[in-house]
Amino acid sequence: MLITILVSAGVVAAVGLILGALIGFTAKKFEVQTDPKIEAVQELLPGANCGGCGYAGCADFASAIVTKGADPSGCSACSDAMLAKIAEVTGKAAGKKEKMTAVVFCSGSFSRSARAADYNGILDCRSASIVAGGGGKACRFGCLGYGSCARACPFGAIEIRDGLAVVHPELCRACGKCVNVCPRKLIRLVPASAPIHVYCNSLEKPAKRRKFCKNPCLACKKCIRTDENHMQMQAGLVRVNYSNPPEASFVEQVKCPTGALQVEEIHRKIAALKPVEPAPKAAPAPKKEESK
Amino acid sequence: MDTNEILVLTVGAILVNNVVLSRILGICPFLGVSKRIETALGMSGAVIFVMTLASFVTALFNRFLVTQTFTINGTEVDLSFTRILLFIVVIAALVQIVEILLKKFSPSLYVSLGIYLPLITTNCAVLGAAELNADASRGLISSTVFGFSTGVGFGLALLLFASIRERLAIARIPKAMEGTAIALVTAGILAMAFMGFSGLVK
Amino acid sequence: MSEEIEKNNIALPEPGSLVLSTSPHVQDGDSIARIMAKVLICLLPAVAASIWFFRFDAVRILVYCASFCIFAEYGWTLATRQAATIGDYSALVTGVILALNLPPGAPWWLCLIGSVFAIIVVKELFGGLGQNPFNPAAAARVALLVGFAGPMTQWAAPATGSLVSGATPLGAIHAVQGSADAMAQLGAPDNLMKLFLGNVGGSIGETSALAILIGGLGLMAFRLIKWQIPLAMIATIFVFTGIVHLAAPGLTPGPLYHILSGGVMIGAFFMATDMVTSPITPLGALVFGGVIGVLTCIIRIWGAYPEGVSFSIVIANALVPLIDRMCYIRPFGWHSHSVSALNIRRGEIK
Amino acid sequence: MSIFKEFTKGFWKENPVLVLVLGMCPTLATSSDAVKGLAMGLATTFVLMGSNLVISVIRKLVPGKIRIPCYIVVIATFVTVVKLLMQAFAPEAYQTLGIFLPLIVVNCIVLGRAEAFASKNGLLASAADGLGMGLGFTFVLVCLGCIREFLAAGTLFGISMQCWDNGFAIMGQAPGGFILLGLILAGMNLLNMRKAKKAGIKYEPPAEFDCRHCSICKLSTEEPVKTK
Amino acid sequence: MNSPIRTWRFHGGVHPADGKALSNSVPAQRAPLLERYTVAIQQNIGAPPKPVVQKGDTVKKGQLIAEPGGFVSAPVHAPTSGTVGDIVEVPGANGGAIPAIEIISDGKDEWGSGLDPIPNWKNTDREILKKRIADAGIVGMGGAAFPTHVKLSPPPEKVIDTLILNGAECEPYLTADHRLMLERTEAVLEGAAIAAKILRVDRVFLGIEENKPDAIAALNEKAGQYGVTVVPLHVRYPQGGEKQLIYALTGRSVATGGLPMDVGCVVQNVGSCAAIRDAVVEGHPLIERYTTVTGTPVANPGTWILRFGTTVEQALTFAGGVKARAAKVIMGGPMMGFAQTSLGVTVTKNSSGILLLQWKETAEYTSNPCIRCGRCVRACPMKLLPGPVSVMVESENYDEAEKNYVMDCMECGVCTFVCPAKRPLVQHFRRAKAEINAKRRAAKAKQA
Amino acid sequence: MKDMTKASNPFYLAFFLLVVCGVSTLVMAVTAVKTDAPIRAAQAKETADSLKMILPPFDNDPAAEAIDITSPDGEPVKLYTAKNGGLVVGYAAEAAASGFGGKVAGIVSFKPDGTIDTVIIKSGHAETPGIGTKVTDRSVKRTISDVVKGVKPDTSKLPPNAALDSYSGVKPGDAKWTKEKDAVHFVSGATYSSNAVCDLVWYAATAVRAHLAAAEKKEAN
Ligand SMILES: Cc1cc2nc3c(=O)[nH]c(=O)nc-3n(C[C@H](O)[C@H](O)[C@H](O)COP(=O)(O)O)c2cc1C
Ligand SMILES: Cc1cc2nc3c(=O)[nH]c(=O)nc-3n(C[C@H](O)[C@H](O)[C@H](O)COP(=O)(O)O)c2cc1C
Ligand SMILES: Cc1cc2nc3c(=O)[nH]c(=O)nc-3n(C[C@H](O)[C@H](O)[C@H](O)COP(=O)(O)O)c2cc1C
Ligand SMILES: Cc1cc2nc3c(=O)[nH]c(=O)nc-3n(C[C@H](O)[C@H](O)[C@H](O)CO)c2cc1C
Ligand code: SF4
Ligand code: SF4
Ligand code: SF4
Ligand code: SF4
Ligand code: FES
Repeated sequence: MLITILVSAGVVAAVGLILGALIGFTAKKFEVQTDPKIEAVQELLPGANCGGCGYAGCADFASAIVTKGADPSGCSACSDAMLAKIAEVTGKAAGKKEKMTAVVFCSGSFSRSARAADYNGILDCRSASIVAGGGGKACRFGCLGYGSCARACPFGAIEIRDGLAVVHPELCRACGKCVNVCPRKLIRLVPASAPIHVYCNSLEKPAKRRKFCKNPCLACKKCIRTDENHMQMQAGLVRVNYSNPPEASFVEQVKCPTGALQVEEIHRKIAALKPVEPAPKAAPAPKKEESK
Repeated sequence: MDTNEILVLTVGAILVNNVVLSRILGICPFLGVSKRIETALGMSGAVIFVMTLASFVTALFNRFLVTQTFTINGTEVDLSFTRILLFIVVIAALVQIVEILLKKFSPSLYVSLGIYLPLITTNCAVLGAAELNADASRGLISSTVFGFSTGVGFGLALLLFASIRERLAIARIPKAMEGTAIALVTAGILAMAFMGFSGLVK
Repeated sequence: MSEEIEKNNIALPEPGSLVLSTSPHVQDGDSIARIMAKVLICLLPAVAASIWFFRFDAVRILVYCASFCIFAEYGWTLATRQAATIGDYSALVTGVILALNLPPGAPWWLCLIGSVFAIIVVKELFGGLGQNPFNPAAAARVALLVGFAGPMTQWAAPATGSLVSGATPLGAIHAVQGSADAMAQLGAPDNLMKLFLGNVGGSIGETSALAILIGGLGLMAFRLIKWQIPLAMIATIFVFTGIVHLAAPGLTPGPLYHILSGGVMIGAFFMATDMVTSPITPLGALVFGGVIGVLTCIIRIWGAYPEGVSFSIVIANALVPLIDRMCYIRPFGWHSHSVSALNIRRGEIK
Repeated sequence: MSIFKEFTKGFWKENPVLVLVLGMCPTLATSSDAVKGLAMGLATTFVLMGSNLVISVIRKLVPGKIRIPCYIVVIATFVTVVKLLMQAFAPEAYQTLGIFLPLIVVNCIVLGRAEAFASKNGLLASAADGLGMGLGFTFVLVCLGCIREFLAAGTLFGISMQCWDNGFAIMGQAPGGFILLGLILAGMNLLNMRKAKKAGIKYEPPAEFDCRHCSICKLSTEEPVKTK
Repeated sequence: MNSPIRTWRFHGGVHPADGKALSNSVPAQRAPLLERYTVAIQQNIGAPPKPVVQKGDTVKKGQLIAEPGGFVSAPVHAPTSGTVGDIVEVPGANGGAIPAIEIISDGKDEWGSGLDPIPNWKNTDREILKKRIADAGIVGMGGAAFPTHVKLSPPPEKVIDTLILNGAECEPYLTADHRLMLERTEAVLEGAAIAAKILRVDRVFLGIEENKPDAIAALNEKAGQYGVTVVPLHVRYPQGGEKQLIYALTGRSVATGGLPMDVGCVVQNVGSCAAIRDAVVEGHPLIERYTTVTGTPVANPGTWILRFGTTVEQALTFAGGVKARAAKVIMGGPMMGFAQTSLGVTVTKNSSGILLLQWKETAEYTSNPCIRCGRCVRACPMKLLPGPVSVMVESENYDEAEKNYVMDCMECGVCTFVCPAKRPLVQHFRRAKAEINAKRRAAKAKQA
Repeated sequence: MKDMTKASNPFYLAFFLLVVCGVSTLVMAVTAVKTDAPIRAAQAKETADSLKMILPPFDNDPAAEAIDITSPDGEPVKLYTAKNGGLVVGYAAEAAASGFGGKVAGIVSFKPDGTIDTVIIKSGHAETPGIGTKVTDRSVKRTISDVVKGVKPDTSKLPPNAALDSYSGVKPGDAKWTKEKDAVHFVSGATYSSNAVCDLVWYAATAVRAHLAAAEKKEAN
């Protein structure tokens, strides 16, 4: 019994020792340097591979953080605690970032905007936008409502309500994917602290805006006159001055004649007034009424 | 060892008792590294290589250490209980050494294969092949052939699976079925079809 | 101007009601439902033959499988709140083909399990029509065969209805393996004729090569299938078994026996050709047919199962993406890129 | 977290198979009938608990560089012990488990728990974790085994339920295991989706085979990164 | 019909119901003079032209109102005499709003182009002829509106040995080229002869589908005089596609990403040829064209000679409006034309037809998955894999689509025509091409 | 190596690993030694149980005295001899042949004169349930109603199996049994499994016959 134990222990230990020595030897002899920091940082990143940081996935970003000194706060999905940890690993101070959110500057849901045609094709904004006229709505500037942005959002923050994209700010991590995908360039990242927005993007002649939509911004500039510090013109559009955004109560103060200036939550609610229908599986084939 | 035996071993290990589809070994890399055909091929290469080598080395240990009884001072010492420990340690060490060498001498191959190597250490198919060899008391050559063909069988299953998964990636799979769930169902149907090969080697 | 038009009473299209879509604006009339309906028409000869040979059993199985498949698909669309898809008849096609793949003794529950497996597990879990990598009917047959070996091998002699085990032409091969004389007898012309007409045991739809051939020619006439698949499959089986038969006459009967017996015909024309699960490239279709042929022969000659067509189809299904990828024909003008430019510079053009 | 919670989390909340998707091979291979599943589950539980205990004891002593090799040696020891014990006292179970008994060494659950839990927690908590995880694993194996055995042979724990004699035989073989486990995971996804919907968030089923929880493949990375 | 030369059969293609009988026997009518024309400024591929007139200027018919914005660009001329109005926005044929110059007619319709006729073109320098073609604003009238003078100036290293006149008119319903070849036979042939002189080729083919026997007879009568060989071709869409036509007539295939000149050919639409002749022999710039106004809902289908700047609404009025409800208004043919949502779209240099379709005639798209039937593969004249590629695009895998040659798709619509699942394949490919082009541009910008 | 702290000193690492290996081997070895006897006992019991079921009462340990012989076809056969009071009361031979899904192994017991007594199949797992098992299976499933009623399974005698029982009392002749000529039972539809059983019984029987003949010859000498 004792002998068995001794011999086996000896054999196992010897094998272990030999193998260990072999590994140690090869490892030493053929050592290749890699930076363990990169892996450490990669571990800390969320692993969503959303690309919001502008790199090809989390691994790439991790190596950029370590080797090129990229700013970890470029990852919008990272919590502050994580950023602090990354800073610890890399030995750099964590950048501070203001919480941003995406806003869709349109209020033309299906029931609140005029239609120009029966669109019959791929239910995707980018695909619709390459068809003459682009989608069924009359407004050339508004939301097509086919949800390219919602599909692009890695965090499920965008919902299509009655043919209008609305952002849920609590889910939005400001990765900017939707901004790039929207063919109508309707989405911008703005500070999440701003409670109200001008939900219109039309550069049409004001008369036409009225014809096409129930809540257009007519560029009457009433709001700008009310307070020039909070509101401004940007490239022909009335916009909130996001470096100095007004309070929610500003909306009542201004009494926007069309309701294009709206509190975010109310806007979202209005969009939901029409019950959300399950997304159709097939493109709505136009009904062939008469003459069939 | 004659050609017939080799044929029986290889056909058996590749088709009839395919490691993945019939013996259910090595599911982790099977599910994990089958998203693209290219990576699947890389993984298959790595597995075939490691499995062949590991089968040989473990067979060596089995033959000269584990199944030997030594008589010391009149007591018979049977070391067979050390088999599991020795095998896993040997395989782990082997993979590490291969990895280090690859990293040094063929960085390009390392980039394409290296990432899979650690996964192979704990791939139960490698240890499984070694255990099966030991259980069947195969000799050195048979063991190596078996290891190689088991690896090929793994590669075949992985390739087929990766090929389907490329199609699954663009199919409109119900949300709940996405990912591992549909992969398992696919593997099930594939395994079922492979049962058609039963009886090829008797 | 528009006032002028109204004065002249000229009617014009009303903007706002026009349809907007990309080109083309016209389509030929074919739809998925029409394709499936045509397949059903082409299946009629085989269905008729099955009823002729197996009488009420065939009717029973056909009705069971067809209705179970349709119910399964309908139930699935209900449960997942999708638009009903039974209108495209693909579930019906699956049901009929599955039925033709069952032995005459198949009880109702076998039909039920097979249908649910085909429609739910093999088709809908993968996303429904067009998304399934495996042929639903073939996979269901495989599942039943390995899962319910007993009931799946209860054969009936045609028109008599008495159940016998192992009484299929392919079972016969295994029974006499080793005797060259017996194999030669199997391949005798009158025996082959019987196989061709279908007065033999087997699954209800596979026995009559003639009926399937008629339907298969219909499929080709309607341009519903790629002719490459049946051609390659049958040719491969012919060559493979031919060689083996010449080399070892006692191992297997001649090639014609193989082609006319078992599931080769129905597999080649109706199952391997399922477009969803076969390659889309013409060259790929040839390779695909060849793969099925080889696998079928291997399983038939050396394997334990007497028949290998459905196994081979399912395995080859798995290879389809790979085959398509390797067999892609280049676009128009691809090859002539450098050649033509050179020729012109040398003034060598025709 | 209380010891009790460490123990219970393995059953559902962090079930190694259903939630963490670990140890697929033994799950699939040894759940063909209830008895086999039970045997495998208990053997694994023994190894899990033992190795967790030992590793938790020695965790402060082990140098980081040879952490994993040490763990493997410990695990292999327990596997050998359980193998020998079963060979001696439960030969039938030993026979049916075949090579899957030695393969517990490479079961990602065992090393995974050693890495993720026992190397960071005290003795009692580690033991509770190991036992809980092991019993959670056993629970799934037995459930899956019951379903498969019943479908395949109409029996439960070898006792005929008198529904059918020969059922859907592939359910007891590899394909049935794959398909059933796939369906069960789909069911888990469905549950999670429901839950997420109620909570107002979007649930994405893991697109890839999810091995985030398993650190077993990090055998070769030298200095581990501690995440919690 | 026997062809005088050997012809080749291109891969795939379809034969849709052609609907040409509606209008092919109606002689082309000159549209009455309108009060107001809105002439789109950009009517060519390439650089946008620059307006050279101010509001309130008086112009003569054929006077330059916008000059080319570069070499690959074409000038625009006044369709009639009158005064220049505002620069307005009109709906463009492919969507969006495009700027247009408003010309208010003075009712006199006086010529004043400032281009001298060159009746003796045979003895005129080729460069002068080329300049004339450029000055006359001639662009390809077969569809792409590529400036013709560019095509007629191949780089010196390219040997051109064949000029091909494209009279195929394979699009269903359209009969503009048909009427043109029948009514202005000699103009077409003389224009071809001018182009042949410019290119220094002596091999000139005119490819025409067999379904226009009267035009073939008329052409054959005169073709010899101008050194043109008239080649009747199978009736198969897209026989008029440039690459298909070149292959059919010469057996040469234009490489992917290549140009006709790579295989020694230049292809010109017959309308372009007639325009060349008018510009050279008469000194008339391009201000009008043959356009078919047709479709079952149209009261009097036929071919009109319309000046650029005429709106669809006006064109339809000439044709007597509609007698049944129209579901689609299409600029161009049913296979490649653009559906319109507004009747304010104007006729431009490449408007070969205005087509109205009823509900029951129109294509109806669904989002059904591809069932891999392979019909599109069989039918695609470019030998692509439309079904699988569309699935790649659907899952936004543009790299894979690019690897599968989506950029070679010419959007002929054949695949979509035959697809039983009614998938909007062409839309997928347009999307993919747009995304890939954007990506390429971005990559280029990054490089620079 | 920059710092020679304990944690990265290679000698310390080696030492530590050595200790771990040593301790674990110790544990394993102790278990191995302690379980050695029970394992042997368990292994012996398995065979002994089978032998008890198919042989008349014996008082020796046939498993311990088993010898390896080969059949005239060259197949390995394990021979157990049962003795009672020194007298041979029967033989049992273990052989294997390939069936539908792999090897089918069985034990055949013989009367002292070489007549087949009982056939049992030890491992026929891979035979298809419902087809192959018709030939190989002797087990009777306990049903739930038995359990509820408390009916204990009868372990005193072997459950019948027509195919296996048809060999009882047969003495192998010169030609192998076939379906047509012999009384032995081939289950139709399960030819492979029937063949396997037939083969293994044939190997066992011919081996025993050869063994007996040789023994007789030896005795005669
Ligand atoms: C960017 C570009 C450059 C071209 N360059 C030439 C050229 O140098 N020579 C030529 O003969 N055609 C040239 N083409 C014309 C094409 O060959 C073709 O005739 C034109 O795109 C119209 O073709 P389609 O009507 O078939 O679409 C060019 C076209 C494009 C788009
Ligand atoms: C699918 C397809 C079909 C075409 N059909 C015709 C046609 O029938 N007639 C025609 O003149 N051009 C047709 N074209 C345009 C020609 O390819 C080519 O652009 C034209 O003949 C060049 O002459 P142009 O520059 O004078 O327009 C077609 C193009 C495509 C892509
Ligand atoms: C799914 C399936 C499982 C089978 N399983 C077995 C089996 O376990 N044992 C067996 O002997 N035959 C089995 N067979 C039957 C044989 O393959 C074959 O049908 C038989 O050899 C023919 O028997 P016969 O000679 O009595 O006609 C199975 C057949 C099928 C289709
Ligand atoms: C020519 C042809 C053959 C078909 N063959 C099968 C078949 O063998 N099995 C099947 O389930 N469906 C078949 N179908 C129907 C359909 O393609 C099938 O339900 C799809 O695989 C479901 O996605 C066939 C359809 C066609 C047009
Ligand atoms: S915001 Fe843009 S991308 Fe989103 S639905 Fe509207 S148009 Fe589409
Ligand atoms: S809403 Fe837009 S910015 Fe916000 S997370 Fe989603 S994609 Fe990113
Ligand atoms: S024609 Fe339509 S359904 Fe058929 S393969 Fe092409 S895209 Fe798919
Ligand atoms: S549209 Fe493109 S893909 Fe479709 S047939 Fe034409 S060239 Fe081919
Ligand atoms: S459990 Fe087998 S490979 Fe992971």
